Amino acid sequence: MARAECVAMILAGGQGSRLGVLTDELAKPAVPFGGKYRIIDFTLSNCTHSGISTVGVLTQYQPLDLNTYIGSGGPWDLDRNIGGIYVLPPYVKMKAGEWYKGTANAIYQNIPFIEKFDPEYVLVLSGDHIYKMDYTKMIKHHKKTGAVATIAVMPVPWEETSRFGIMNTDESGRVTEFQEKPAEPVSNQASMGIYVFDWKTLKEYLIMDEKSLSSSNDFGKNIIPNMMENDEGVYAYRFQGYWKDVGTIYSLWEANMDILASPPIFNLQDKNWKIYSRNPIKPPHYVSDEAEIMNSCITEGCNIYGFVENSVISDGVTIEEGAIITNCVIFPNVHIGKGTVLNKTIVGENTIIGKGIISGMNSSQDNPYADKLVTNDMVLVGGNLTIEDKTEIFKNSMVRTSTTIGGGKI
Amino acid sequence: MARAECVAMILAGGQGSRLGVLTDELAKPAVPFGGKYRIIDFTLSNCTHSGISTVGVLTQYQPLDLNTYIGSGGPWDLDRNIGGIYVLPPYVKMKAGEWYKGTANAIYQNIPFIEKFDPEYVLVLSGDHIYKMDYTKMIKHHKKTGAVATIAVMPVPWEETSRFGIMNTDESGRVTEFQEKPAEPVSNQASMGIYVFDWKTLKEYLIMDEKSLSSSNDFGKNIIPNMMENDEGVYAYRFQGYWKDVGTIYSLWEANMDILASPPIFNLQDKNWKIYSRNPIKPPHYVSDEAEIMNSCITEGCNIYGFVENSVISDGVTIEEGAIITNCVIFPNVHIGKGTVLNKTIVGENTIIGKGIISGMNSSQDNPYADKLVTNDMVLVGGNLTIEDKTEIFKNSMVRTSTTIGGGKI
Amino acid sequence: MIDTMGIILTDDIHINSLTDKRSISALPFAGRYRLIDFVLSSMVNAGIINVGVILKQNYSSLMDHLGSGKEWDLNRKSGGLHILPPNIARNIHGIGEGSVELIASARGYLSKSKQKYVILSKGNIVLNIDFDNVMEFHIENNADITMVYYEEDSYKEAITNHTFLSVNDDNRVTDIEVRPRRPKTNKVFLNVMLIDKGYLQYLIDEAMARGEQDLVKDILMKRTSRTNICGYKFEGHVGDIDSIQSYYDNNMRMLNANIRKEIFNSSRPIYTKIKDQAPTRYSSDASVNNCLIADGCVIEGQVKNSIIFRGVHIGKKARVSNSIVMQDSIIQTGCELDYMVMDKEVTVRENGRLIGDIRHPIIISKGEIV
Amino acid sequence: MIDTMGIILTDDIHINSLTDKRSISALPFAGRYRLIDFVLSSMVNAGIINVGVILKQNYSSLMDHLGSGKEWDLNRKSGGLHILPPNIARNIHGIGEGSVELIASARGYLSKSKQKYVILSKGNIVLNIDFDNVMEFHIENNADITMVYYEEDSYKEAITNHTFLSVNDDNRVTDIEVRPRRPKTNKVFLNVMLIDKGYLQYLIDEAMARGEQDLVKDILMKRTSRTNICGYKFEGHVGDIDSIQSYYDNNMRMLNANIRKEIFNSSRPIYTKIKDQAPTRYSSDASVNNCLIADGCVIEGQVKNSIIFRGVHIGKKARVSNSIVMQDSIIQTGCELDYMVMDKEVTVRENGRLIGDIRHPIIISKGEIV
Repeated sequence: MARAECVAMILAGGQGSRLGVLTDELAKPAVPFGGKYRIIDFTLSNCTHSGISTVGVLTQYQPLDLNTYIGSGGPWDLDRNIGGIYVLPPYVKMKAGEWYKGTANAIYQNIPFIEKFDPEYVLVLSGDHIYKMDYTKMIKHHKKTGAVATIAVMPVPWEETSRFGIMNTDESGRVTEFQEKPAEPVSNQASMGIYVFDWKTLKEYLIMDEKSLSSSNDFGKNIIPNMMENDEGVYAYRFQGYWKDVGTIYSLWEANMDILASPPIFNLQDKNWKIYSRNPIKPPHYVSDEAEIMNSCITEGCNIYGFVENSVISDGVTIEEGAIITNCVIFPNVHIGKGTVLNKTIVGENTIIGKGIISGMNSSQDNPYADKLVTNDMVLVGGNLTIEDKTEIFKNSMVRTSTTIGGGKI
Repeated sequence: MARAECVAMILAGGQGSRLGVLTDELAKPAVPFGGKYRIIDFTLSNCTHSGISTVGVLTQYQPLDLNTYIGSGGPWDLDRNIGGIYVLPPYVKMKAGEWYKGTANAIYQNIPFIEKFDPEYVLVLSGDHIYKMDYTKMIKHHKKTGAVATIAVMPVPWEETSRFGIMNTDESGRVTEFQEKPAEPVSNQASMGIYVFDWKTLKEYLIMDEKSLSSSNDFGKNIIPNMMENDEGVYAYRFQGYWKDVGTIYSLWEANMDILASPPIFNLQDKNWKIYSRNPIKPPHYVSDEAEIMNSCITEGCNIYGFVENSVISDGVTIEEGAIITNCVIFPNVHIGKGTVLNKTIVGENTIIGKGIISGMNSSQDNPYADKLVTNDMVLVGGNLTIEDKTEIFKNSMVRTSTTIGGGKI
Repeated sequence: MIDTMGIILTDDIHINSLTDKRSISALPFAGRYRLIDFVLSSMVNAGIINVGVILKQNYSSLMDHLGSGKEWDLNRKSGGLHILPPNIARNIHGIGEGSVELIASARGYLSKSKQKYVILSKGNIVLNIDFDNVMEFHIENNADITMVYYEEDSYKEAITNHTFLSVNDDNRVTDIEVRPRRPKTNKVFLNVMLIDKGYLQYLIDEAMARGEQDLVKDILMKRTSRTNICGYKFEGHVGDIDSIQSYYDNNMRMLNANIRKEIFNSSRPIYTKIKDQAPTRYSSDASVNNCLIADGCVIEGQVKNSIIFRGVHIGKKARVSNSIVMQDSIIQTGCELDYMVMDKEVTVRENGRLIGDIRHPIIISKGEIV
Repeated sequence: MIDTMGIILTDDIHINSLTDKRSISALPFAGRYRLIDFVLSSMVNAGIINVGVILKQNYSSLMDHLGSGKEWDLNRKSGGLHILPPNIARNIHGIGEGSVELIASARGYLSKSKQKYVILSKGNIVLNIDFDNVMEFHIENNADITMVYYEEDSYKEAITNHTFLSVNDDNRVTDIEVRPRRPKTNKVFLNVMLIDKGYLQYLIDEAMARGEQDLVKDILMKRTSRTNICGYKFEGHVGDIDSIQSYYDNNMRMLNANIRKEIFNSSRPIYTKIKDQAPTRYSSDASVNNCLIADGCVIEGQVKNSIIFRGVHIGKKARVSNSIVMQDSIIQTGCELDYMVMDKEVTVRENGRLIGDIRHPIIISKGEIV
């Protein structure tokens, strides 16, 4: 096996339980995004554009769809003879198997994989961020500073600092202080969960960390603080541009809306940084005589007969006559019946929405489908459901099961 | 995802502990065979030649090498847009993960994978058999008899029947009796561990079996007997040709020797049924002026300066002047020093054998490396070891660690 | 149909500047396809894994489109997609004239292939045919050759370029007329046929030895009595493209939901080269009616009854109607297009106005800046 | 070197029947390679992911060999391997004569490519060069063009086809001689050069405008004083193949362990098309000395000082010495070969005897049955 200067390890194992019904049977990185993508496409495309062709995807939660989606890696140019993409599940060693305990443990368990490629650097990435980033620049920065670990950071609003790992740096960019989700932040430079490590040193720390029984085997909580304690060179790399952790239903919706702004806050049509994906095999979309589409994204295989505004419509969606879709994110192969009105609603894959349904328009005190994961007056309808004609779905609902009796309210 | 008429599921999960040091860090299907193959190449090539292009490989023990070996499936023409090859580890569902408990449970856990392709038939295969078989003929037979399950069988010597699942059939080929490893066999028709099932029916039995707490979730012990009990159509398909379960060190050696016989008992050079593998990127082998090679197989990247008889030499092996290699199986990238004599010895990958070593020539009552897994006067030397000059290795040894002091005996 | 191979003969029909630098089989169609995609996908969907494309001139756009065959799942170790480079240089139309020489030039490939049957087709027909049915018909009728035809009454009126079959009640082809003034039947040969490979090789060798040129006229026509040539009636949609008018009309037919549903049948998808375009963006000012729109476009103006290919930009206040706009063309602010065919990478500058006629759509050549 | 693209010009040198149906770059070499593999692998090993191969005649064997570029890991979404079909039909030698027109025919490809530098090379040199070193040299010397050369004293004696460079202490090329009677130096141009892409495009456009033909004579020679052309000395093994004798000798050189070790350097492997051959079988009667033997052979006779390609069968009591036997040839029982070059798929029937001379190895053409 030939050498790779840098191996990328993508942490794609998390369940992403804050995405509710969307991740019941799906790993978070495989959740659809932006009309024809899955969340992991962004990280994979970044790897492709950065010339990183040896990629491990660490996964243990419902990897089936992710596994078949990634396949041989062809869509991302990662079906390589040397290197390429590998889905890395936990496995059984001599006698026993163990599941990944934390982010650091997941890498620890795959030391033999990384060693096969004998890399200088290891790039640790997350499979659930939406951004475009040239990792070569970050690696160059890592080399220049002579760092042992480099952490990508970006400024976040001060009021959100408590959700992030916050860093203070000296003039040279060296990290002098690292606070995990601080109550009293020293800066607003937040870690993006993107790390470059010298592989040799990281390996030592991983082995050390594994021996500590009290460790939660996490990069942010254990590995980085340990490195800081030992005075290793930990540097920050300032990233400029769009970056979003789509960990909640609202942030997933927000990120989708960001591609619609004019000019887009996040531009998918950049020809120099295409986002690769497994393209659906479908004809161009059809827009009928009666249709009206404004400020929206539509893709292949759609048939639009209704009114669409400010929405992201994925492949294979049909929107019947008289339907009014506003501020929505519709996942692939959804069918929306005549006269149905959806607002601020995310609809999961393959769901059939009947006629005359109203969703996300009205509130109710007495909403049995209210769910604390769904905020900001949104509605989330799961995948593979059938919603009967004339149902009303109130704001802040999560619909997990089909409604089979027409005219009901949920 | 498009439909596949037949999905093949290859059971590659077993540790193969009877192969000793060869499988300490390697899944059995990834063990080298026949000079430039891995054991799983035979099953995969059978799939390719049978036009089966949707293949799941069920694995949980040390899958890393197997995973990187299979890669995108290109060498076996299995890097397909529709279908293709997937390595399927156990995974975490809603909250908990569980390891594969038995062969049937491994398929049970992957019901969602199989359902994606909506197949008529499922072909259950084993990843550790050496044979060439056209599965289309077996599937045709399955259709013709209208069977629910078809089991490939072949006659074995009566004295070996107790190692196999033995079947009695009526005139139509329907299985009337099934004995798992019987003391008093009713026939010598043994199951080869190759099954064709109607997917719908198999799914029902898998779900049923999973509910039974006493079941060991095994095809031979549970699923087939349950089907027989319910009077489902279970038929035998008689296979003619070479087939070998390389489960022990001696049978692995025997199977290697079978390709050397003249004419070969098992022919690798059949142009109509090529065995595909991930080819090493190495130049042709070089045979020096002093070399002598008789009745052996040599492949790319070898440099032969010594005497080789009746042996299978894998890629990248160097055999120095004056070395005498007889009846051996040498795995890739082994270096054998001057004047070394090896007989009936299997040498694992990357091992460096020094000068003047004698192996497999003499017996000793007092052999500290004697191992009950190594029989028939053989020797097994593990991979990645260094054997010091002038060591003597007695018959029936398994060498698991490097010898660092010269002249010792093991 | 692992036992069947495909051979696609790329035609030499010339349609204005559209085929100046590409074979007609490489003509862009329906927003994201090339004409060859239809018959090639039909072959692949029938399980054929060995297809030879015999090229003549202008092959580089077709080579670029087909690449390694990956998109059609034809990047195979054995079989797969074979691009057979040109050996001869005369004009060849359909699978008739000159086809003998063309097929003969692929003799080596034919004999190396292991399949028993050959489906021979031209590359410029829009259809989605289930070749399994053709094979079943072929075997049931114990045919030596099966010629696929469709019924089309309107051709009777016009002078046509087509070949017509007379087929009796036993499905037997009793007569073949090539470009008749007044065809006896309404059965138009699709230029698709199924034949035993060995028999095809024999017929081609015989014809070459006698200096015969035309598969249909010189070989089939003479053999209708001696040989069991059967006619298989294809009932699906057929778009036979051999003129600017048929190119335009057939594109526009794709606006019909029923035809689209049949051609883009999801159980037998039409594959094409992947371009990794983002979804199309509609601005707040967009107004689109009765259009087929591919990915990667930005629509800021008004578009009506049109086919818009990948990566097209329609500027603000532009009005595009009854037009075909190919890949990466830019229609700037305030332009007006009606009954136009814009080839790839055309730019129409601000307030440009180009109007064709329904009976005479106007073509703007690739890369032009208007 | 993701910023560098490769262009390989396939030569037109004619070596007897060996190049009747293949470009010299497609000549089988060292048991399992084609000549183009060496420079192509060197490019790939330096991290170049965009290579254009400019073909002329006889391109089908090269197209077949290169396929989609998969074996060289060049089946890429952007970049990858580009086979540029022939546009002109004159004889072109090295990267000299006619090369301007040849490169100009790839103008579109050049300008579409995003790389900053171009490595231009011919396809018929056996070597394993680390292009990273050439790039480092190019940048250190602030060169406009870097020409790669090797030193070879024996050429001084013979009349040669080569181009010689005079290089001063600052690595600057001060003079270029094309096919001199008596070369001033022992520095032979390898027909490999590194140049800024934009500058190459400029030079080619200029030369085309003036009707100049030859990259070396018309462009470089005239510019040695004005332009910073540097010479990079390559110290590794070079096998420059332009005659039957150099073809034979260079094959035989591969029997030398040191040369093999350098050329088949495991950290910069030479890739080639995979054939999935089984290991070679030696029977009990085999006797092999000082040979390079590829996979898939069956050796039952005696073989000495020879290069045996994939899938060759050497029958019982056959004696093969000092010969090159290409893929799938069959040397039957009792044959004797000495100083022979057997092209692919040759059969020598029982007890056949073919003897060439060390100064004149005899070629048997592809597919012949002797």
